[in-house]
Order: sequence, then C-alpha cells, then structure tokens
Amino acid sequence: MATTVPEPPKIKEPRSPRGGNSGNGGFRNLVPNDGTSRAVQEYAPPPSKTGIWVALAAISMTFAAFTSALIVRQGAAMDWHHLTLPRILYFNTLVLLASSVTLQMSRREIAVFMGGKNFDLNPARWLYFTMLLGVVFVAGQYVAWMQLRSEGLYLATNPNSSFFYLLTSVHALHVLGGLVGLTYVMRKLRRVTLRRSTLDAFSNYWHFMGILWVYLLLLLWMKL
Amino acid sequence: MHDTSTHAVAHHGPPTSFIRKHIFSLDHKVIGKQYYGLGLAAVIIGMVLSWLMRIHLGWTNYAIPGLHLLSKNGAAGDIMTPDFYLQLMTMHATFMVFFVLTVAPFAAFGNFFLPIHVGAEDMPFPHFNMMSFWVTFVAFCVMLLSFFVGDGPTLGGWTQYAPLSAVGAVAGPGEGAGVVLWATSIAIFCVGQLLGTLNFIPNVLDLRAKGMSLWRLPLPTWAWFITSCMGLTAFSVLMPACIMLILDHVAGTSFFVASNLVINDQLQPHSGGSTLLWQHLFWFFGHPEVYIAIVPGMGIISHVLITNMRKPMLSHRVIVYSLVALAVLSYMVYGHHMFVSGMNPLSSLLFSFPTLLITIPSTILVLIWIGSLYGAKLRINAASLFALGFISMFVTGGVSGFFLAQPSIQILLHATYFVVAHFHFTMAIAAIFGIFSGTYFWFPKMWGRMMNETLGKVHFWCSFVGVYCIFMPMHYLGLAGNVRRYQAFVVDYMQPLVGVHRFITIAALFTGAAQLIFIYNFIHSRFWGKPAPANPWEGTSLEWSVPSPPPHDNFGGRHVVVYHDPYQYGVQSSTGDYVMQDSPEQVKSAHEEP
Amino acid sequence: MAKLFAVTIVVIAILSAIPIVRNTWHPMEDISTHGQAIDDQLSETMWEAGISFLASQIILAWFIWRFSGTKLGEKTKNFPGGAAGLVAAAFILVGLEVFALGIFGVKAWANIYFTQPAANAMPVQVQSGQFAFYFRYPGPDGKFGPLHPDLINEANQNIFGLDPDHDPESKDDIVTAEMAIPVNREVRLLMHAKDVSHSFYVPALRIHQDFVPGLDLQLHFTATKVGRYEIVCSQLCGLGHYNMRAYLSVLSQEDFDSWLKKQATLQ
Amino acid sequence: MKKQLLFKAMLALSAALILSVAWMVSQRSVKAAPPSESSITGTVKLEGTPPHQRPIDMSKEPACAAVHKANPVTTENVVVGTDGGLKNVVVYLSEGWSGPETAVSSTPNWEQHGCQYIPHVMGLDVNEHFKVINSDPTSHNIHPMPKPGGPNHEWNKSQPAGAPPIDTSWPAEEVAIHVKCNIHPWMSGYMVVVKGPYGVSDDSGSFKVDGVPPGNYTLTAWQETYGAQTQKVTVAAGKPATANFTFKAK
Repeated sequence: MATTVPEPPKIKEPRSPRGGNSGNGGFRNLVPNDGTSRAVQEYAPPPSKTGIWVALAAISMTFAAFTSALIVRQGAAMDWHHLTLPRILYFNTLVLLASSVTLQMSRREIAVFMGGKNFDLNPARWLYFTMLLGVVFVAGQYVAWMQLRSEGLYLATNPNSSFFYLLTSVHALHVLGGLVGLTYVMRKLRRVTLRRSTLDAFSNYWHFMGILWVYLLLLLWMKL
Repeated sequence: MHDTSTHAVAHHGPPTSFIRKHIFSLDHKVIGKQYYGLGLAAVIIGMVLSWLMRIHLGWTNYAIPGLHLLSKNGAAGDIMTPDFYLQLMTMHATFMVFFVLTVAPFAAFGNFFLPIHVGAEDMPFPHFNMMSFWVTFVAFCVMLLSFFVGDGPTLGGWTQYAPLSAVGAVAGPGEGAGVVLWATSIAIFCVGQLLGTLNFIPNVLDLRAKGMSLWRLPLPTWAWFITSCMGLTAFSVLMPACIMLILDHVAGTSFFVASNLVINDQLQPHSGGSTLLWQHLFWFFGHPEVYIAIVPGMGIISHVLITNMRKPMLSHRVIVYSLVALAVLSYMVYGHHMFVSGMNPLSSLLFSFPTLLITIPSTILVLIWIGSLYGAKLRINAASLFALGFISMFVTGGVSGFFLAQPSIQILLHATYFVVAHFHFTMAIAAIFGIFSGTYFWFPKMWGRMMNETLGKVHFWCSFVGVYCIFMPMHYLGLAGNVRRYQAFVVDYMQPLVGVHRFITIAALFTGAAQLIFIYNFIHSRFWGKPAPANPWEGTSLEWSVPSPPPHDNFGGRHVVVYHDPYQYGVQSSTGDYVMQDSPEQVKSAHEEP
Repeated sequence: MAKLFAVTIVVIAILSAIPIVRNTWHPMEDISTHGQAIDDQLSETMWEAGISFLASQIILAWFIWRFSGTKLGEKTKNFPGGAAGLVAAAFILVGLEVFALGIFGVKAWANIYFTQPAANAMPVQVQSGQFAFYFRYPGPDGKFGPLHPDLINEANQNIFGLDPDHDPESKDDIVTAEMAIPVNREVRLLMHAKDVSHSFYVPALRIHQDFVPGLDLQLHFTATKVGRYEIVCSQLCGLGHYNMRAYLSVLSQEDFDSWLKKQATLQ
Repeated sequence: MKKQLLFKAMLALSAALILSVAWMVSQRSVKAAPPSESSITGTVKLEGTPPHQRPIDMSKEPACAAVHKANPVTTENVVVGTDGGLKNVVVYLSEGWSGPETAVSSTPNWEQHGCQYIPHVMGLDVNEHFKVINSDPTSHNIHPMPKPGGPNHEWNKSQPAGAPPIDTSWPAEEVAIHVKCNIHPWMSGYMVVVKGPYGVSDDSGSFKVDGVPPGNYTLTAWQETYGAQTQKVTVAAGKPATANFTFKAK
C-alpha cells in the first residue's frame, strides 16, 4: 500500500514532455539574445490544467445548446405540461455536493502525504467516500427515472419528460466518466506517482459536475 | 481530463512493433499522416459522387454503367433515380465538408506541424490524439455503411433540415436508417474533433519552446489554434443536436417535428416540435464550420507565400487579428442562412449587418496578401501557384458574399446555384487549394521526398482553369433563378439553362480527371521521389530546422530555443537571405514588426 | 510561367465579367410592385462587387507579373504605406460601401415584410406538400373552412382535409392546383405546410418564403402584369423536390372571375 | 471390401432419392391438375347515386395534363359504368380454395400512363409476378404501403422515364395494398393479393373467376370505398356458377 513507500516524490516538479528541460518553465537564466524579453513566458501551466478547462468549455457549450433547445421547444407549442420532479433528486443533489466536500478533504490529506509530512494516514480514504457518493448519485438518478416511469412518463410522453431524461442522462454519463477518472487517480495515488496537476484536473472536473447538476436542477425546476 | 502525458514520456520512446508504429501510434506525425490519408480517401469518394451527379444533371437519362451496383434502392437500367441523386448529393457534401475540409487542413496538417512549430516533442495528450483519429475513422466507416443499409444513405442534404430528416422512412428513401446513421456518424465525428482540440489548445498555450512567444508562432499555427477554438464551440453544439435528431427517430420524441404533419395520408405521431430549432442549432455550428474549413487554409497559404516571396507579410499581427475577427464574427452571422426560412424578418436584418461586417476582415486579409506581393522576389512553384490561386478563388467567392449578405437580394438568390458557386469558391475550392499548396510545400517534410514539380504545375493549371469553368457559370445560373438541389430541370424557365449545365459537367469531368495527376504524383513521389533535404524551400520556421522526415521526438532531444520572429526573410545572414527561428545569429532584420 | 499565370488571371476575370455586362443571364422580368427596389439593390451590388472583383484580380495579376523571378541582387521592398494604409483602405472603402449596401437593402426588405396588407387584399391560402402546391379560395362567403389534417386524403383529392358536411364555411371553398390572381390587386397569401419544409419561390414576383411546418406565415404582394408564371419549391423537401412546382396565372379581373367560377363547378 | 459396401450404400441411397423425388412430382401433378375446372361469373352493381368524383388537375405535370386534354380525369374511388355496373371490384375465393397458392401464371402489367395507374385496381395471386411500367416522359415513384409489420414489406422506388420495368411480387395475401406515387400526389391505386383465382369487374361490372374446381366456396367482392361483401357459391363440374353482388352507395 502507498503508505509503505517513504519517498515523497513527483509533486513539485514543473511538468513538461522533456522532464522539465523545455517548455517555458525551464532555463530561467537564458534570455533570447535579440533582447525581446517579452518573448519569455516565465511559467507555463501544466497542459492537463488547460486541457481540463478546454474539456469543461466543450461540456458547457453542449449543455448551453440543450438549454436553448429546451427554451425554444417550450415556446414552440402548447403541449408543455409541468411535471413534478421526483423528491429523490434533492437527496441526490446533497449527495453530489457532499462528494465534492470529501474530495476537498482528500486533497488536503494527499498534499500532506505527498509533502512527506505524514505517511501513516491513508491518503486515499476520503477518495473512497467520493467514489461511493458518486455511485450513490448515479443510482439515485436511476431511481428518479424509475419513479417517472411508474407515473407513466416516458422519454417520448411529452417534451418536458423528454428533456428531463435527456439532460439527466447526459449529465449522469459525464459523472460516470468522472468516476472512471477517479479510479485512475486512485491507481496513480497507490503507485505514489500522482501528479498534483492530475489531481487538480480531476477535482476541477468533479466540482464542475456538481455545479452543472445544481444548474440543471434549477433549470428543470423552473421550466418543467 | 486526466493527464496521459506521463505515458507520453513513459511509452513514448520510438515504438518498435508495426501496430504501435503505423496504426495505433501515439506520434502526432503518424496521426497527422493518418488524417491526411483519411482526407484523401474521402475526397476521392466525394469527387466520384460529384461526377455522377454532374453527368446526371447534364444528360438526365444517360445510363451510367454499373450505377445500379451503387444504389441500394435500385437504379434500374443504370438510370439515376431522383432519390438516388439526392442521396449522392447529400453524401458528396457530407464527405467533403466533414471528412475533407475539416480533416485535411486542420486535423492532418495541424497534427503534423503544430507541435513542431511550437517546438514541442509531441501533443500533450498523445492517447487522446490517437483516439481522436480512430474515433473520426469510425465516424467515416459509419457514414460509408449507410450506403449499404436499408434504402441507402439519407437524401436530406448535409443540412438535414427537420422535419424531413426527423419523421423517418415515411418521408422518403434513406430518411429512416440513413438519417440515423448520418446523425450517429456526425455525433461520433464531433467527439473525434473535440478530442483533437483538447490537444491543440494546450499544446499552443503550454508546450511552446523557450523564447517562443505567442507572436512568434508561425501563421498556420495561429490559424490552427483559432480553428480549434472554433471547433471547440461548434462541434459541441452540433453533437447534442444530432442526439436529439436520433431520439426523434428511434425514441419517438418530438424535438423537431411539429404537430399535424400528414405524409402519404398518414397523420404523423409527433407533436409540437420546433422546425426552426434544428436550423438554429445546425447553423450555429454550420457557419463557424465554414471558417473551420477556410481559416487553416489562410494560415497555410500565408506561410507558403512568405517563404516564396522571400519577405514577411506586411503585418503578421494584422493577419492574426483578422483571423480572430473572422472566428468571432462567424458566430454572429449564422442567421444569414435562414433569411427567408420563416425566421422573424427583423432578425434577418439584424443578422445581415454582422454578415456585411465580416467582409472587412476578409478584405483586410486579401489586401495584405496582395499588398505583400509588392516588392517580393516571388518564386513560382506548385506550392506558391496554389497559394496564389487560393487568393484568386477567395476573392471571387468573397465578392459573391456581398450579394448573399443582403436579405433583400437573397429573395432572388437564396437556394439558387449562385449560393452553390459562392460556397464552393470560398469554403470548398479555396480550402482545397490551401490543402494542395500545403501538400506541395510540406510533402518533403512529411514523407522525406520531393514531389515532382512539373506534374505539380500541370495539376495546378488544369485545376485553376477547370475550377473557374465549373463554378463561374453557376453564378449566371443563379441569377437566372436556377434552384439548387434539383435532379432535373423540368421547370419551364430552367429548361433553357441545361446547356450551361452540360458545359459545367464537361468542365467537372475534365477537372476531376486532372486530379488523377496529383494522385499519381503523390504516390510516385511518396516511394520514388528524390530524397528531400531538411530545408528545401529555405524556410525559417522550426519545421525546417529538423531533418525530413523529422525524428520520432521531432528535435532529437535538442532543447529548442527560439530567438526570432517566425519570418526573417530579406536579411543578410550566413545562410543567405533568411535566418532560422532557432538560430542565435544576430541579424539586422529588414522586416521588424511595426 | 508567372507572366502566363498573370495573363490567365486577367483573361478569366474579364471573360467572367462579359456575360454580366452583356446581361446574358439575368433575373426574369419583375412583375411585382415591390420588386424594383430589389432589382436596384441587385444592380448596385453588382457594380460594387464587379469592380472589387476585377480590381483585385487585375492587381493580383499585375504584382505576380512584376515581382516574380527578380534577379538575385535585388532587395525586397515593402508596399508604400505598409499595412496601416491597406487596413485603413479596407475599413473606409469596403466598410462604407458595404454599409451603404446594407442600409439601402433595408428599404427593399421592409417593403415586403414590414408593411401590412391592405384591408381589401384578396386572401389566398397555399398548402405545400410532397410534392405539389395546392391553393384555396374562400368562395362567396369570404371565409376559409377549418382544416382537419386527419381527413386529408389525396386519393380522393381532399387535399386540405376539409369537412364540408359539418363545416358550412368549407362548402364554398375552392381548391385548385394552379394559382390564379387578378392583376393589380393586392393578394394576401396564407402559407402552411402539410408535411415538411418547402419554399414558395416566384422569381417573377420577387417572392421567396419558406414554409415552416407548424407555423402559419403570411405574405402580401401585387402582380402588375398579366401572364403565366411559375412557382417552384426551393427548400429540399424529398425525392420529388425538383418536380414541385405550380403555375401562377395573373389574369384580368374578369378573366379571373370566370376562372374562379369554372373552378367552383369542378369542386 | 469396404469400397464395395460404400458403393452399395450409395447405390441404395440414390435409388431411394430418385423414387422419393418421383413420388413427390406425381403428388404435385395430381394437385396441380384438378378434374374438370369450371368458373364463376357474375356482375357487380351499385345501388343509389355514386359519390361525386372530383376532377384531377395535373397542370403541375404538363406531359400528363396533355394526355387528358380531351377528357379530364377524375378520382376513381367509385367508378360506375353502363347500367350501374361497378368497376374495379376484385372478386376472389376467400374460403374453400384448396389448390396451390399461385393458380395464375401470367405476369400482369401495372402501368403508369398519363400520371394514372392502369389498372387502378389489380388482382394478384400470392407470389404472382407483376411488372411496373412507366410509359410517361416523366419520373414516377412507386410506393406500395402494406400493413406495417405484416409479411409484405413496404417499398418506395423511383422509375425515371425510360427506365426498365420493375418486376416483383407479394409473398403473402393482403386485401388491399394501397399504392401511391410520391411525385404525383393524386396518383393512387390498389393491389389485391389473394390465394387462388380471382376476377376484376370491368366497366359493365361483370367479372369472371376462372379455374375453379367443383366444390363449395365463399366468394368475396372487395371495393376500395365500400369494402367487402361475401356469398356462398357451389361450383358443379363442367358448368360455370354465377354470383352477383350489389353495393349500396352510402
């Protein structure tokens, strides 16, 4: 288990394809001798950080498209019958938010661990909670779908049930993707080769899923 | 999202097995070539389809030998049926727009050269990069599959306007399984391209070599960067639209299908959907897509021209700013595709002004290109010829934009051949010329051999003249009110125009045949061309400072440091009239940035 | 090679301009009251576009001719005025020109879409379906009977889904496959689609409007010249798209009345 | 030794094969040729005033409009000929037929002429082949719409001018399959697919069902607007039976 490995490793290194020797992070002493020092960007953020923001931008655009579609569709015809959201959704919301909290806790512990201050605690323990809560959330969403079905509201029953299933299931898929990422993070952590940038990227994604869900809930609550 | 670049370092020593080397390769250069191959395959398919269409338009009842083999829904006696024509038309557009004009200039060249231009060893996430290609390849296969399923591919046109595309097989052959496959393929394609942008953007922002400021990036890299930003926002809107379209088909939802539609005397089981919703979602993607196709070409031909003019463009920055302006404006103008589509007439006007606005950055680009030619020492070769051809084409396509930007004139010209001429000159032909220019220019670097210049020039002359013969007359057809997407001209006032169509058909067959020269040249040079030196064109950007083809990690472990702006031409130096970006040599550069 | 290229560009540019100048192919004669504005707009744009086209192609050719294959000693020069001048030029010339166009264009557009039909405008309903237009005249009572999509049955020519037995307004409605309108009388066109998107394109009338399934749209226009014209569909609507057209007869008032009577007998 | 045995086995096997085949064939021939076939004749009439048939305006397709310049065509839902004879009624044996499914071997034509289907109503045997012919100078689109999910599958093919005929058949009986042309919305016709012999009434409303062996049958007459009527008939050897139908105008 991770705790037995004593070296507090790969954390603070600036990340770069050639082990820190290129990218604008390295070679701080050298300046191009045509004197244009504005050319030197002193610090390059790790690509995974930028990458995750790119991914989140794409996801936001997708849901923006869904949102505008929902608004247009609601205005398009008189067939919009408001449905009452299954109670369990509110519970699911709490679960997802809680998972974000546990994630933050685990980040603190991992920092301590990787910083080499304390090797006795298992840095992964809070991550297990995060994963558990994530699974519970998806299961809860499934229950919500079952409840709607029992009310005879299927995907094609009416436009707002269509949008309900569409939005929730696409979001649930993204959460599942996040869980896959989480397993990757935990594997890395066990090998003590977890990079901070990786953990940051993952937590950005996970928190974003929480925010996105709250947004969706509000949208559904207002529009449906 | 998670950081695969450890793998980049870990299993990124030169792979040994054939599979890892040539098929599931993590090397951006191999992936770039794979994309190029995909584009080549798609362009051949698209061209053959356009041949069949043109023959039919010229000689409507001419039996094309073997046509029935292509058509799933029967072209008995090899005579093309109306539905089969529309299926060919749809597939021609789809293959060209998605699998050629998006893949070749952006994904193919971008993958190969962007990391080298910024001085990086590879893309930040090689695994995503590899997935990006293979996902796109799957999309390509699904699209091909639709030729062999049900009644064949969809006939709804690449714009797939609902409800025709959403009510299912009852609307005509190919509107059932065909549309579902189409939408599935496009959704997959979007994922592939999004994975691509996921690599391009961080690569430019984070992996630049020391001294490589953003302003020192060569123009193609700027173009690819801007294009990725567009792709990021465009494809992530098209994908949900496709998902909703599929649901309307397979799940019976009513996103796009309105109430009380009656087809074949059957009341359709949908209700309340919004017809315009699809058009808005589609064109919000569709217009940026036009620029996704053309902007990389602009970057490429600037690059090629500068190298062959032996002087930088009048202003590096103005070009970059104009490209950015194009990208931003492209989101505000999509409505001009819908002027007469039942949108609120006021919004038509509102959309028309940014559309007119967009002519300004385009004009600036053209003026800078032409103005920079002044006082150049122009070297004429296949690459530069195609680059100059690009400018000519772009001008021709641009001025027809004046007309289509105005709602009042679209009352006459909307959905006529005038539009066909306009978008072929701009996003199709200009973009293709950009691809050819890039190919002749970079072939030595990509495959380590020179292409045959003579054949290249012959290819250029045939293409240049041929293309004008094909598309210039379409303007006249449009003025005469000849509606597009017709498989025959039975309307009285269109019948006199068939002569023009025959002329176009002959020109198209000739021009298409001329492309065989290119294909021969490509294959022959690939294997038997004479080996290429590292810097055949005396270029300055980083790709010319590495061997042809570049080693596995691009710079052979060398830590690139960049000392100069990208285009140091017309200077006195040890190498001649140019200085490489990464040479520390001090020069009195004749062309400093203003 | 470069010189040949330059010549080619010029030749192509001039050849392409000739049919425009000689007006070989042109929009068909305008028979509407609002069309003139559109035609003016078109010709103005044609001038500006044509000049920009010829100018840029010829300058491009000239520079290629002049600045290719220069001898080694020669140094590269820059365009006098540099980028700034060109950018300014683009903004001033194109900017102004283009916006002038835009502003004038508004008038032509507003003529059609921002004006209300006269009270006495003759109402005609058009229904587009795969792959034919059908028209409905309200008949003597001046009222259109309600539509029942479920009753639509092309086999016995109940195109609109009328129910004369139960709807008195439908009894005298006149359904035709050909459109006829009286000359110099404003027509109020009520458009709806039966199945998918279509378009109502009458080049001679300078009218072009898509049908949007689920939406009822209105147009109004006045034809000023007696004759037989064509209505075509310009929105891809399926395999019969190319064959989706109808004739538009612009008749004198009395011819129109007799035509309508004849149609009434054929219901 | 072994070879010998094998050889004998083969011999026996082939002999058995030949015999069985012969037996089957004989059986078939017995089935195919019933003793002394007879026929059913009769007329179909319409009582009351037939519904108004709207004229069809083909101005959209000038080529077809020209064909009907002299005598404008109307819809053909109810076509009453001389002295009340009802045309386009399909008469067939709905019960009692024991012969092979395909009794008729001819290949009728389903012609598209002047943007009309000729015949407007066509009787067909199961698996009886028919040819779709386009004799107009314009493209047509043939779109038969059998019940969804049934053994007969909907298809939708176009037939440009000058294209060769489409030769096809229906695998199962179905009364009736509506056929439309998607290019010319007014074009409409019916294919009535039945087991055994059938007849279609002509202008005078008279029909003839041939090749009916002696026995008791239920005879059904189907008309596209008024639906089906049935009556029992007994066919004696040698002499044709008669059966008349009368539909009432609604």
